[in-house]
Amino acid sequence: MSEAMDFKVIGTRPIRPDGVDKVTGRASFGADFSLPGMLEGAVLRSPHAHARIKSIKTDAALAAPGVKAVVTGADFPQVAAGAIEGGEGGGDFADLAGNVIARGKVRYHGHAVAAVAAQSRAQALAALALIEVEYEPLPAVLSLDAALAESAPLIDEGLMTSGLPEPATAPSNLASVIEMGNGDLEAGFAEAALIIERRYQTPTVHQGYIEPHACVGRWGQDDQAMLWCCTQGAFDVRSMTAKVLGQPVGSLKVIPSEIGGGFGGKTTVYLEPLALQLSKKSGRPVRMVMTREEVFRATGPASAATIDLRMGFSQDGKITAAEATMAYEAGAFPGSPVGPGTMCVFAPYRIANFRIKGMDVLVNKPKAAAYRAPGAPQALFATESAMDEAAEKLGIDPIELRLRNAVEEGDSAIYGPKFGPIGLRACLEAAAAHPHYTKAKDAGVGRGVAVGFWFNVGLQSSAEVHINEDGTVTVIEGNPDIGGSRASMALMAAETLGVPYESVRVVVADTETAGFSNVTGGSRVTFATGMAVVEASKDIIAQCCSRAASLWSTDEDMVEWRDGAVHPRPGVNVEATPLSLKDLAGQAGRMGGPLLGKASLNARGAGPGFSVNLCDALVDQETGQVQVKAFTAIQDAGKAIHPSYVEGQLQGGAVQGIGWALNEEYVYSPEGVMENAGFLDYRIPVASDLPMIDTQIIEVPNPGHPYGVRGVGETPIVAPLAAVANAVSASAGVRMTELPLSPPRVLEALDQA
Amino acid sequence: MQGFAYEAPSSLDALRARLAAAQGAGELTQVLAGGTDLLVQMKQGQRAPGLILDIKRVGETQALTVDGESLTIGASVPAAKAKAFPLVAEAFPGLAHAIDLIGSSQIQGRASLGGNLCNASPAGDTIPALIANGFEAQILTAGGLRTLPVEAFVTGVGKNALASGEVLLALKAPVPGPRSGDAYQRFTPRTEMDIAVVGVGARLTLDDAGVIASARIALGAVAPQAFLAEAAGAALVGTRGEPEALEAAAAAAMAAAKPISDKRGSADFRRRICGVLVKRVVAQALERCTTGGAK
Amino acid sequence: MAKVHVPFDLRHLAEGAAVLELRGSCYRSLMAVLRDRYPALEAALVRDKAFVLDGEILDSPLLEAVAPDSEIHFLPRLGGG
Amino acid sequence: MKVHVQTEVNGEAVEFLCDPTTTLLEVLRDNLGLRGSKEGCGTGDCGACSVELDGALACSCLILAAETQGRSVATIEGVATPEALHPLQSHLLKSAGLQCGVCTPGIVVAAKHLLEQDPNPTEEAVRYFLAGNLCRCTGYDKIIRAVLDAAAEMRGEAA
Repeated sequence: MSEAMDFKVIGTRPIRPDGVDKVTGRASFGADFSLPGMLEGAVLRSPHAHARIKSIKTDAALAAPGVKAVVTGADFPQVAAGAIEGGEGGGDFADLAGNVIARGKVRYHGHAVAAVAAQSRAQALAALALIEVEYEPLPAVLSLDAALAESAPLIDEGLMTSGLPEPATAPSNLASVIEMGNGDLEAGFAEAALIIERRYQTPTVHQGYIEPHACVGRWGQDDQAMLWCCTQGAFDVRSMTAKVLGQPVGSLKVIPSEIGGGFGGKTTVYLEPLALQLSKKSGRPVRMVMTREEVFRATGPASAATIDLRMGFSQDGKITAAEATMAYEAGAFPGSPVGPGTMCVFAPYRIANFRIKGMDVLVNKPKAAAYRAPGAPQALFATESAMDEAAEKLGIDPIELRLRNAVEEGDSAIYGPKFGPIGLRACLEAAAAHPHYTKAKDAGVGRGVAVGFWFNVGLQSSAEVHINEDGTVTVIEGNPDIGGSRASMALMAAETLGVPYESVRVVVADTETAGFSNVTGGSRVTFATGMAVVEASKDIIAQCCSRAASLWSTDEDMVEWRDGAVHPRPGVNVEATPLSLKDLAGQAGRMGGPLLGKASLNARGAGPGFSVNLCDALVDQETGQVQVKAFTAIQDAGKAIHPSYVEGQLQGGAVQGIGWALNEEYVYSPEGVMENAGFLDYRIPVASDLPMIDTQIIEVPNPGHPYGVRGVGETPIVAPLAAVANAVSASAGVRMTELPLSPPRVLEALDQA
Repeated sequence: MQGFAYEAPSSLDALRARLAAAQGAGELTQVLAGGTDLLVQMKQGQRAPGLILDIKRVGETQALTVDGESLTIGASVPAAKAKAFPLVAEAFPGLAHAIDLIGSSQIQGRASLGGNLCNASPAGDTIPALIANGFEAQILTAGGLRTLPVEAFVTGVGKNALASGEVLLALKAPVPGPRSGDAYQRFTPRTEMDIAVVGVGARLTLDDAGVIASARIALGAVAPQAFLAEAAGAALVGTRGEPEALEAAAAAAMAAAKPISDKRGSADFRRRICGVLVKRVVAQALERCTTGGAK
Repeated sequence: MAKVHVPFDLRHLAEGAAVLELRGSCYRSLMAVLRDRYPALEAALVRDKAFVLDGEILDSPLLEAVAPDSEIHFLPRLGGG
Repeated sequence: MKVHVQTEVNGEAVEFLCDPTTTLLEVLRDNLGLRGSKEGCGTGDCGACSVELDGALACSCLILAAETQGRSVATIEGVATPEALHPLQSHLLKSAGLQCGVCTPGIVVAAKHLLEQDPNPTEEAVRYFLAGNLCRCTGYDKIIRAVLDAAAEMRGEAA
């Protein structure tokens, strides 16, 4: 594609197709669906962080008023190990099944042990209290150090570390090790005029979507099942649920509701298999909705991480060597995002000599789920904090220091492949010139800079474009609209077909109606599903050209598509007035049938996304309280299809990152019980905590997409952790290396300063 | 929520009668005003009453009046209404601010000062402000009425001085005279939607020479219940609020504080923040003595 | 001969080699050669890693042609939130 | 024992039978089919279930349905007219003040209440008033702008 492309509708800011439904309360979310005769389900959860289940007695519960079915782990098949593919990022079907409902052992406080379906939720809850579970409590492993200690209690007695040079000889809580490296590390450090060596730590945090998980399941006597649920990927719910229940994929229809936030946390299943199993047993539809407390105790979270970093710099600020040892908490089952973390940790920079080791570690906490750029925020919090400290010590402007090391097109990423066109330099230059950066700081305020990076993925997508008889357009796709993607799809279809945006409607369809598509995640929808929509629109154009050519008794190569109509090519001698989409749609029935365009693909050419964030923060020297005074997010979007929703991604990611940096964390009791499982004490940012979040969209087109799109959804959460920490460190006059930067922690640091 | 019966008597007599009957029948009765604490506690199974008595339809609990000398705030008057009442905003800006810190705008539409007080959370935002301002609790008893100073009304974590069959009816305080000002500040990690890690209320009155004649300092979230830190007040009387006086008041408050360590902050952190807030709150109240406060 | 970069943490399965020069005109023939020489490596790559051909991460490599001068990397599988 | 409640929702008389333990939110969603009010937490911490009860802003998850006897309830479903959206709704759309949209009904109800009290709030006033309406998608920026623009339009100024 060429940068000179002039767009008709792409880059404008129309109202999203689903907008009115969502501002009037008409939109139907996960908990808003019901079926005749529907039962209400509830889950019995483990009161222990780690225990053996000796026995479960359900008779009393089954006999309780209104109760129609009870299920335990014994009602589910044993699932064979096998990698889960497609956007979820790590994980194994057997572990997934074990997380959905415990068998033999509970691995975290809140782990599902049994589920009940009754005529009312009150009856279901009452019945839970009648289920007798005999536990043999085991010591809980709640930190990376405890998990990796000699003779640590084993969370999975059969777990052998993978990725070791020599096969592991004994089980441990270390699920896997990943290593990368290049060059001569010690020679690199020997060259260094300055070495920064520190340990950086980030806490367990939750995605914090406002809509709790919810679903309605209905199982038929013919073993055909239906699931209505809020998810980032109906097809993934279908494959995971089918696997957990041991059913053929084709017997399960998944209807995605509108989704009230996900951020990666709704790319797996929790309630869905339980609801269907309860429906199968009771012969009735079953609705299950989590409470907020259940969401905190049993879903998400994002991995806590400890990163030991060592970076060497020459006097003029070139990175001479870098080493990182990264341990991520996987939760109770293997599969933290430490893999992507190891690839991200030094990704923004040219480094000849480096060594990276990543460790996936089991602890007695909920199984980590994907959270926006999984693994990257923890990794770049470490690197960007060290870069900031180096800039300070070398007396080099922090943006200049990054420019001296920044990767650009043609450089090999530390994880191997060469970068195509990327926007890191453009973002850094924009930041240096930004009024936020050039204006003087207020008294006491610290200013922080940080770089963010995420790969962005492609994966599989399908789309259909239907041309209605009056020339209006219906786009059918399979990706739940989590942040305005219907608008981007409509814009790309309208641009390609040359029709008005308003004439395009976009339908997010169920698994029996739409072609297969992987999750709404990995920043892939506007890129990959958008590509499918463009391809399907081109399919329509080809059909239009061929029909017009026949109509004009000429060859297809004698005609061309221009401004939403078929024209004879310039100089082609045919008596013909151009035929618009409307003209051809009106006569479609008489020209071989309806105009229906299709595309299904596994998108190639995803373009990496870089960002730069600026943060001004003020520390109250007496209380340690931090106030974010100004924040600017600059990011390369490739091409912003709907700029307002791109800005929205930058702003939302920035604020989630600010929360991660300042106050969000799981607080655990010594027994492994989360003590702040609610929005009152798990402190996500509220409106009054924040300034406006300034944004600047950089557009370095991605050649891998017909309109130059890169994903934008994930990169925004990567840089804020270090941007905030660097600003706080500057304001406090002491280097902060452990998140969150809560008042007690900052005050403690001020004391030591 | 565990099952219960719901009744909403519409007069003082009906309320008194229903309470007596419930007491006789040994029904576990729970009075409901705004319900913003109560419903959460019932949902979480911390309270399981057999009878809910909604007092919002009893006129006396909705009173919001000034009779020359004193201000009366009915026990079920919602926070939003109380903080907007002109006299509260003008003569009790500290209390108004404390009320404004109760939960969200939505919570303030329902939550009452009476409920906040009866819930007796150590961190309840209005309680230190009520104590500092010398509010007394008017209590409906089987026989009639009795009154208690607010500092005596709260007796422990979630505990109050109401005997079985008694109900908090209203809160009453003298309208402050000239050269008087109050203030309340709390410390929380977030700006809103948070529970006080420490809360400090103050009411100061100056003599015509500008010397502090009386000072009431109340502390929240640093002991099982909010309390009047008499020594802290005493450290200010006779001074003009000079830095040394503020330091002395802060030191006295920190000495009186008996905080615990929990998920919201360690004991040491709380004690330290308590000292910081006392200085800030006294300075603010002092300023109001001269610039505003009582009309 | 295509250049196959062996992931750092799997080099022990290729006698420590960092780069292998392999003859093969497509993904399948390349992996077949690999399977003959280093079966454990081939298995690990197929199970755990994404295939990267000349800088492009390919989620579905099975039908890919490989040029004589192609550079091939294997990365941890990526997902996303 | 069920309670028989007669009340008014969005100007219409309604009656229902409910258990005393039932919350207004449950009645709105399950008995009356008004599912625009969402449950994000059930403890009054997120604001997604915001309604007005006799003109007072409240979380319907913390109101017993029985308390609404003889009162009047206003929900998100009553905000727009058949002809037009409320200016808050159109400005939220215009400025992309929603992403997933699940917090939006609560935001609209709360912001409408604010603008009826204070037609010309400062940015800070809007931020503090809406502090009880959690949004995890937008970072609040575009929501705050939408409220300020709607206020301007409602005052007859060019937004």
